[in-house]
Amino acid sequence: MLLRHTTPKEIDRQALTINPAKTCQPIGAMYAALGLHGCLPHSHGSQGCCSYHRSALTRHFKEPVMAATSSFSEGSSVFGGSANLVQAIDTIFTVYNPDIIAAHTTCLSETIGDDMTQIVSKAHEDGVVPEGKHVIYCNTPSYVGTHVTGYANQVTAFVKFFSKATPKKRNVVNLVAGWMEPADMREIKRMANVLEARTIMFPDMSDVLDAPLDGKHHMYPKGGTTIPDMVATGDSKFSIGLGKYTTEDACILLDNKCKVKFEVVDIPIGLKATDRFITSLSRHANVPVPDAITDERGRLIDFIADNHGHFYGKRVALWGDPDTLIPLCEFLVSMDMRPVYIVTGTPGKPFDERMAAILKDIPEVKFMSGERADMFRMHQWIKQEGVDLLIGNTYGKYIARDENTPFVRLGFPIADRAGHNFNPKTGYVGATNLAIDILNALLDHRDRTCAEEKFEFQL
Amino acid sequence: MLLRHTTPKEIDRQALTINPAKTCQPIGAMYAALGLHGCLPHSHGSQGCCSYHRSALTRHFKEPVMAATSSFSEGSSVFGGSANLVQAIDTIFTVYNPDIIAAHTTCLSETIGDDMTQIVSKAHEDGVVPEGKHVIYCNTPSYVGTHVTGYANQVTAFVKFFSKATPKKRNVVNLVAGWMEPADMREIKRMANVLEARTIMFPDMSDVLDAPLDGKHHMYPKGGTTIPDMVATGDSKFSIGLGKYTTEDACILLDNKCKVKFEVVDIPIGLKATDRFITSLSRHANVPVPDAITDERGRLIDFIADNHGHFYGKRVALWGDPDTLIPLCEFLVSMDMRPVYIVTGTPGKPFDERMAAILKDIPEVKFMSGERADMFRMHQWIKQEGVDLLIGNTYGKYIARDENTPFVRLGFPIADRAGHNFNPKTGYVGATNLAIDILNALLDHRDRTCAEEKFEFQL
Amino acid sequence: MGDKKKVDLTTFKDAVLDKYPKKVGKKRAKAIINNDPDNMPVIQANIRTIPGIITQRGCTYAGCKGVVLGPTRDIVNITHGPIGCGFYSWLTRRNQTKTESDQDANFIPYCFSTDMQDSNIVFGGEEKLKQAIREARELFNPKAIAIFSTCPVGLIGDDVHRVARQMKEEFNNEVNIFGFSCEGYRGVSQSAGHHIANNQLYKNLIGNDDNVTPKSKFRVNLLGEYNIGGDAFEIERIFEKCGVELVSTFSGNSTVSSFEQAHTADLTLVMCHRSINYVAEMLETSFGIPWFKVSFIGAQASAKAMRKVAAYFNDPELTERIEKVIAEELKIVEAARQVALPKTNGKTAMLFVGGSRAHHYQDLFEELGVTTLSAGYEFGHRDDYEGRRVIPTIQIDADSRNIEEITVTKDEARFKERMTPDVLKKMEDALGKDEVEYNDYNGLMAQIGKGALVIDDLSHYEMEKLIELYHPDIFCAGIKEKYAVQKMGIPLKQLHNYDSGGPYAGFQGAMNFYNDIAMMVSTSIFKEIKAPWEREEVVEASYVY
Amino acid sequence: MGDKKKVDLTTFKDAVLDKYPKKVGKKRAKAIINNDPDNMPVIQANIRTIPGIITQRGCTYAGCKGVVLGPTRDIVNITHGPIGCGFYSWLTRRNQTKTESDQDANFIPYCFSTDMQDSNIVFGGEEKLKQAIREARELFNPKAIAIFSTCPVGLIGDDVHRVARQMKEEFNNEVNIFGFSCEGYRGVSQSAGHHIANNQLYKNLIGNDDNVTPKSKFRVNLLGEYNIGGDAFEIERIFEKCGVELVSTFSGNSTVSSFEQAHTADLTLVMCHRSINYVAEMLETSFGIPWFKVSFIGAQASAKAMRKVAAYFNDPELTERIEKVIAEELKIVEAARQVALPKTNGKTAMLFVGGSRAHHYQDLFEELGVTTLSAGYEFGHRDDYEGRRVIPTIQIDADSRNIEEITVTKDEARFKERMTPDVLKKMEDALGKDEVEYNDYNGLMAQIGKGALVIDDLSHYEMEKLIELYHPDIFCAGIKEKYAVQKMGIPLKQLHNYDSGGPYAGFQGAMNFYNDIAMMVSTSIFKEIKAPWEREEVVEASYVY
Repeated sequence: MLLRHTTPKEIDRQALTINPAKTCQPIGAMYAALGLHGCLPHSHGSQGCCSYHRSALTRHFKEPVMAATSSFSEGSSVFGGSANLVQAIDTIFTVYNPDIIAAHTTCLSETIGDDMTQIVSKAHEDGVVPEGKHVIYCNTPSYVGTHVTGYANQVTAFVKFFSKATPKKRNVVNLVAGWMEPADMREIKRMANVLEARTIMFPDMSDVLDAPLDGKHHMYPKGGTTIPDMVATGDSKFSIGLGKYTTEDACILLDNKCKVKFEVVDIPIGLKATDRFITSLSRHANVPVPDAITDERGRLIDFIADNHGHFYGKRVALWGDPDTLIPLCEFLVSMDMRPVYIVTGTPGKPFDERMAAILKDIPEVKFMSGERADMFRMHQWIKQEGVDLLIGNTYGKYIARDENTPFVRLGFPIADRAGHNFNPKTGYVGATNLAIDILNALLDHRDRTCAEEKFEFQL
Repeated sequence: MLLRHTTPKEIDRQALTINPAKTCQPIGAMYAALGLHGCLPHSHGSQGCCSYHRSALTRHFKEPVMAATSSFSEGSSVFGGSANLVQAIDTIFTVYNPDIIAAHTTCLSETIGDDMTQIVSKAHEDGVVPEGKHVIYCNTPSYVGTHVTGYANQVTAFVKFFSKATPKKRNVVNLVAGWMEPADMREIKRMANVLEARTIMFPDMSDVLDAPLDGKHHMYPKGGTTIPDMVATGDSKFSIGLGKYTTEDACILLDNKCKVKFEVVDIPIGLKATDRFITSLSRHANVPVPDAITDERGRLIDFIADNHGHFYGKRVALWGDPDTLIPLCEFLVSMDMRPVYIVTGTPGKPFDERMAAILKDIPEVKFMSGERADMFRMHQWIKQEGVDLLIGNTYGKYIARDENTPFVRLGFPIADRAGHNFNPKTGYVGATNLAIDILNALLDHRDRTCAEEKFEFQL
Repeated sequence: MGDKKKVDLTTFKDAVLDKYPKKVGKKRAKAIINNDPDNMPVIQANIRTIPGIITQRGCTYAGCKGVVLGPTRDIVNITHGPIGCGFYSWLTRRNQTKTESDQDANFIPYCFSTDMQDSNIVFGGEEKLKQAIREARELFNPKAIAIFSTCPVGLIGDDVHRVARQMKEEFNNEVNIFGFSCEGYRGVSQSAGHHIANNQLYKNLIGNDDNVTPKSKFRVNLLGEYNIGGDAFEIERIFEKCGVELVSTFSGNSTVSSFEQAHTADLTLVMCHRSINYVAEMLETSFGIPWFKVSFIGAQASAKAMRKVAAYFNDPELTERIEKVIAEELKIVEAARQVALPKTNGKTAMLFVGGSRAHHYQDLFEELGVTTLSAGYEFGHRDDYEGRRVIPTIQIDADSRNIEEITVTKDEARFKERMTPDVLKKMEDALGKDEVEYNDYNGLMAQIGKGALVIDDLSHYEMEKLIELYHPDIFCAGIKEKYAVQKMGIPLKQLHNYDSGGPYAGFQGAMNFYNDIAMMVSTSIFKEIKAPWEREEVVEASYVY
Repeated sequence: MGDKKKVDLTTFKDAVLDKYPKKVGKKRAKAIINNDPDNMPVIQANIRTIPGIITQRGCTYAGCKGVVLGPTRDIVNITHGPIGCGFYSWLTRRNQTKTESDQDANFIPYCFSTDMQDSNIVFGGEEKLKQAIREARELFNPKAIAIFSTCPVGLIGDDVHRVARQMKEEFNNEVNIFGFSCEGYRGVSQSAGHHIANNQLYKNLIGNDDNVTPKSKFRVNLLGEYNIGGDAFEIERIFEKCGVELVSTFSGNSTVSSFEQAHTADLTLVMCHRSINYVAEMLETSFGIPWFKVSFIGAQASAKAMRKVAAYFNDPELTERIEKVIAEELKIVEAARQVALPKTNGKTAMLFVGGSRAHHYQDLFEELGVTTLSAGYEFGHRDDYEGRRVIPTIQIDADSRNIEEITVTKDEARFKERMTPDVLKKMEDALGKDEVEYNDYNGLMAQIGKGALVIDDLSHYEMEKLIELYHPDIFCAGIKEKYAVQKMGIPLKQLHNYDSGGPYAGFQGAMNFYNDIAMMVSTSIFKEIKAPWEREEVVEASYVY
């Protein structure tokens, strides 16, 4: 047993988190910042934060993740990090020449109380921000919320620093992308294209974190929302936020700042969430839904119907982020699977409420969010009564092997497989991909563990 | 052991085929016929043929496969099947109202010597072929060649019965599709679209054998090459045949009949075969290759480079059809894998020659084609020295379990998994899918079989 | 729930026949019957399928090699012909088998073929077949080798029986070798193949081994059970638990040796009447082993089958044990049934498959409160519909006449009268006269409700019409029908191969079936077929303009 | 092959420094050196990274918790802080470990954190930490619990050492509990964390257990080996084969108990000088255990390391056994080397990683005929470059001054003089004076060729320039650099975690490395970067117009 110390006996933990289903704010800010074209994320704190975030993102994407750090020393921690940040801005623009530096704070700079507005003003005063270049920033204290919060804060900063309302509204819908894979964003843009909807997506990590190998390292790959597009979001007719936890704040600010009305829907994972997204986009972009999309939907339904017997009633344990877990559980239910154990380290009521609604017909369900809603607890539940499938990030592989349970990797980080940034999990096509992955995991397990006389040519 | 009687000791077999890597002509004809819009395939033979082919195709695609049969009785076998076919044509047009009936022969009707031309003439004379409707046919004796041959013969029949040269050539390239999945055809059309090349694909099973579930059964799904398009192939400027075994005959006939010059390339599986296809299409459609395609190529290269250590040197055994195996082995070699054992039941020199060239740097390679180049033999080779990966149809699962060897399903039939008609294996995107599948198979195996202390978070 | 649909099925025939060419319609009219068990109509069955009609049926080879011989594990089954027939019958029928040890022969995962080429068609294939047999022996060293003829074999004059004899001789009779003239064009469906298979089983295997050590006083054969999805395993479990020895099963999970000893049993139970009744009759004629029709499909049917065994052997200890087993099993089964019932009760089904299953599964559906609106066989004969009493009235047409009939006589040395009037009387006393069905089978029509549609050799067109007009909650047929039906939003249960479910026989099997049907009729995804933008009542989303 | 590239590296410095802001350039100039082993230059090392420069470096916490304590399996390592630090150091370093039985403690797959929230920052986190320790004990019942401080801990004044003492008391000293002041902002890199870790190992674990039953006369400690990819397993294998007892490894595949007994060994071998030389020195000062720098990276280096052990113990039997093992192993290794050599010989490499690996791996590359063009450390000090002789001349700056220095004195009761002049003399006679390196380390610059570029704390910009100007055949660094380098078509071998390869230590490891480097420099896909339509020489396809 790899996790040999995990027993079914739960205790009433008050302080210790074990095997978290979350990480800290700054990495979310760093990831989101990569979705702006020409942007270099900057971690205002000690070197370790930046190194850890870059490493974690790199392991997941198997792509270069460029970011700089204020390299705090003990002195900066005592006297404040202003000098470090100003020098960093100077160095970065001189050496790496981004269009934007997107700085975020850390628990260190937050604890010592660095005032980002003031420091960035000073940088401007000191003349280290070249003409036409931008330094944006957001506060991402690691001890508040999680990586999801950091992502939301960064995306909100995009709006704060760039979105601008001119007198003329354009028939464009903003798509505010929650935390998903580049392939997911690409797929959502593809669907919007098929609908002939005019949209601006932000952030947009496609063509950034799934870049071709062409013999050069592009510090600023060709993807990412451009500054003009980001500015123009203020003139859009409507915003659709994809994922409440990650995009609602940005949508609200855009409404307050530029009077762009909005609707927040789930990340379009699975049949119904995609239905809602397409319906919303169709309505607000004022375009009909073409047959090509209806056909993709029909192919998803066909796939589920064809393989329904393999899905039905299977008990699933999941961990990850609320914006992913909510539509994902809904999707599993629509396939007649039974999500029974769900944890997310990210706190917040909407998760609990949505889960209660989606899983109302599964009386044995256990779900939990926030502090100590961790993978150790979920594993304890599994020890109490097993499941047929695990869905979550790579950390689940230890449970999968110990419990001999099929495992579909989804979420962040995935450090032991590749391809998750190629094949989308959003939209009808993505839902089909997901259903295929689930089916393969279940059937591979069946083929591996069944008695020889039960080994089958057709399944 | 499931295949407990298979030992490493080969004998010099002269007559017995064991666990074939092929099946018979008519099923290929039936499959190809489904790629014409509004076409009902018809099996001229005893009921069993039609039933077997429909079942095999259905298991693979998990889709309705409609086809009719001449339902030979002992009497027809003695007196000839003319009456049966004429009656069948009458019944089919009356009840099922296709635009085309595509009849193919069987070993039975071939052995008794039914003359298809004469019988179909008689049907016309008898007035059972309604105005504007078509009966086409091809000869597919089961004792000559294999399912691959039947496919080629059917596709050639399309040209024979429909293609027509008018005085005006159009700047269109015919894409003659070899035996591949609907998703593969869809992907090739998508690439052609991105290139802005004007093309006609035939046959085309996309939107036929991957149809949405929409509450109705469409006898004739919306996909398939239309009759006007098929007629227009005679006016195209050029034909690109995808797969020598399956499309060369059709290309030659189109050249002879309508003076459409051609080039036969491999089915675009893998990097280099796709390079050749794109180059050919770009040249003959007279369109430049856009960055979007170059980027897809670069993403494939990136994926292989990122995961190269997992691929390098891995020994692979493969079975299937020559048009698939040739580019597939080339692709594996380009990833530094080692295809060591390859069998195809389909006879023909081009396979042997291409394999010898592609695998020239793998001295331990064994490959064989034609009679008794079967899976039993390949398994005997594996018993002599094991492999790291199996690639082929579902029949390989017995070897995979016995030898505890990772297994990627590819080819026909796949009866125990679903999704192969969703995700393409052609083009750069398809090659990436294939590489992902291979990687997952290898890493799943590693994760499952390694010692606990070697179980890794990152791979 | 529980709201049994009232469906008027009487208009179907008119609605459907119009579409056919006149002559075709006239023929089909005889195969489409509104049932009346009290005044049983005649149905047309086991006649040629009209060319072009899109039938469910397969061929004689499929019935012989695929169905009957397929489930045997220690015979090397060589298909003599082009590669296709062997290929398509390779592992495609879910015949499970379990050897006693890893060392025992199991050839089921192998496909053997002579892979005939054009030269073999032109010059004859006998030499190739002989060589193939030699190679099979060298590589696999089997007890028995069977040869199956495909269409061209008969036409070109290859004599597989002669080859079998010659090769047996060449091997000094160390290997039992026999052939089947099961060319695909014979007969009108798989049914001919069953018959051909039965004859050769009788001629070449049954009775070969008298050297038997009984394990129980109560020794039975089970005929017409092919171990799809593990059915035979469950039935074996029940027999074992009841202390009854299963001498042979034809042919699920079977061996050469079990066939060879079948004649030493004291009772034959017949599951699939259509495919195997010939063997049951021959066993009685030759050896005096009486046979009863039974079914292990359905918990009550299983109980009934075991009670028949008890009544026949008429041994108080056995009877007590069987009753105890039944009570024990039914208790668990009933609990499972109650779980499924709320989902299934009041639903409707249609069953079109095989030669017996379309009948047997009505029992299971009844246990679930599901009404069978319509049913029919793919390759049944009139007796399977109307009962064996009509056999004398069945006209033998040209297609059937070509199927070998063998003459069986009493085996004077080994014949033993078992079904004395006394035995029969006691059985009738115990079970009621109607239930005994000694040497009899009452057929599908006796069970299916009045007014239900009975259709033989259903065509694709008729199937679509049935669904369109009556939209049953579940449709049962085979793989060829499955996805067309499901495209219409109706779940289809394969009753040839159970999709990948099963076993469905016996008590455990009944529970599996309850679960699976409850699952199928409550499939959520079929409720989502229409996209929001295709529905009339699109619910307005609330958003902040 | 074999065509060694001639590369002129002298222009690099000028090419690269221009780009920086003037002050930055001036600083970097001191860290970029054209090596001259004969006239060794001074390199700037272990000083603050310039903000904004994109460094490879991490933080003190990473060095302490991640590197040194991470590989220990039976200590519950609790990160006191917000969740991130614990999360990122969870299973990310490929520290393999193998317990003797399934019942033994192994906490490596677990991540423990106090998961500090804003209220803990405002009101202090000590109580939460205490409760977390209680919960850890209840759930895991470990022998030892370690507490690691993250950035805010020091700032808000949580005293992890006091908490450790209090909790130890609360548990009646049944659990060994100790803390580390390894806040991320301390020092200039991971290096500070190693030092902090070393001090606490010494204070809290080393010397705790005198109750030892020796398994061999020859008892050694191995320091600075972290069992990445199983390196320690291979070294353990070699020691075992040679009959030498490995008392402790710091800290690959280690246990609390092995740390506690380290002081009973007679010899300390130091692999990673940078991360652990403090412990080696303390062991000598307190207990009289001499230490030598060794390396098990490279077959020859491994042989040399074992010969050092032989020379030190000076036992003829041991020496003979070690020589036999070396001969045996080298024979196999040489065969593997000859397989790889045709692919690798004449290639060039660059190594930028860690505090020792960028040096050690030059040996392996030499064995492959690969020239190291440029190398440097991520967190080395001047002594790692120039040799320990420069230690007295290193200026202690403010960043280093803040790292705890502990004073170690002779343990009068347990000190035992081992390195007598006689022992040293015999070693020098056996090995040659230069090879002994007693209490010494000659550093990277002594080995890397004349003119090679030595760069400390390489920046991303410098890395790209290096590749652009000199396109090495292989680049060695870490995960953050890997994919940027590979986008440029140059394979990158991670020397922190070996990608997913390894072990690379010892003899087996050398063979693994040969294979992997041969593989990487012959990666076919890098030859396909340009699409046909992007190449100048597009070969015309022949087709039939």
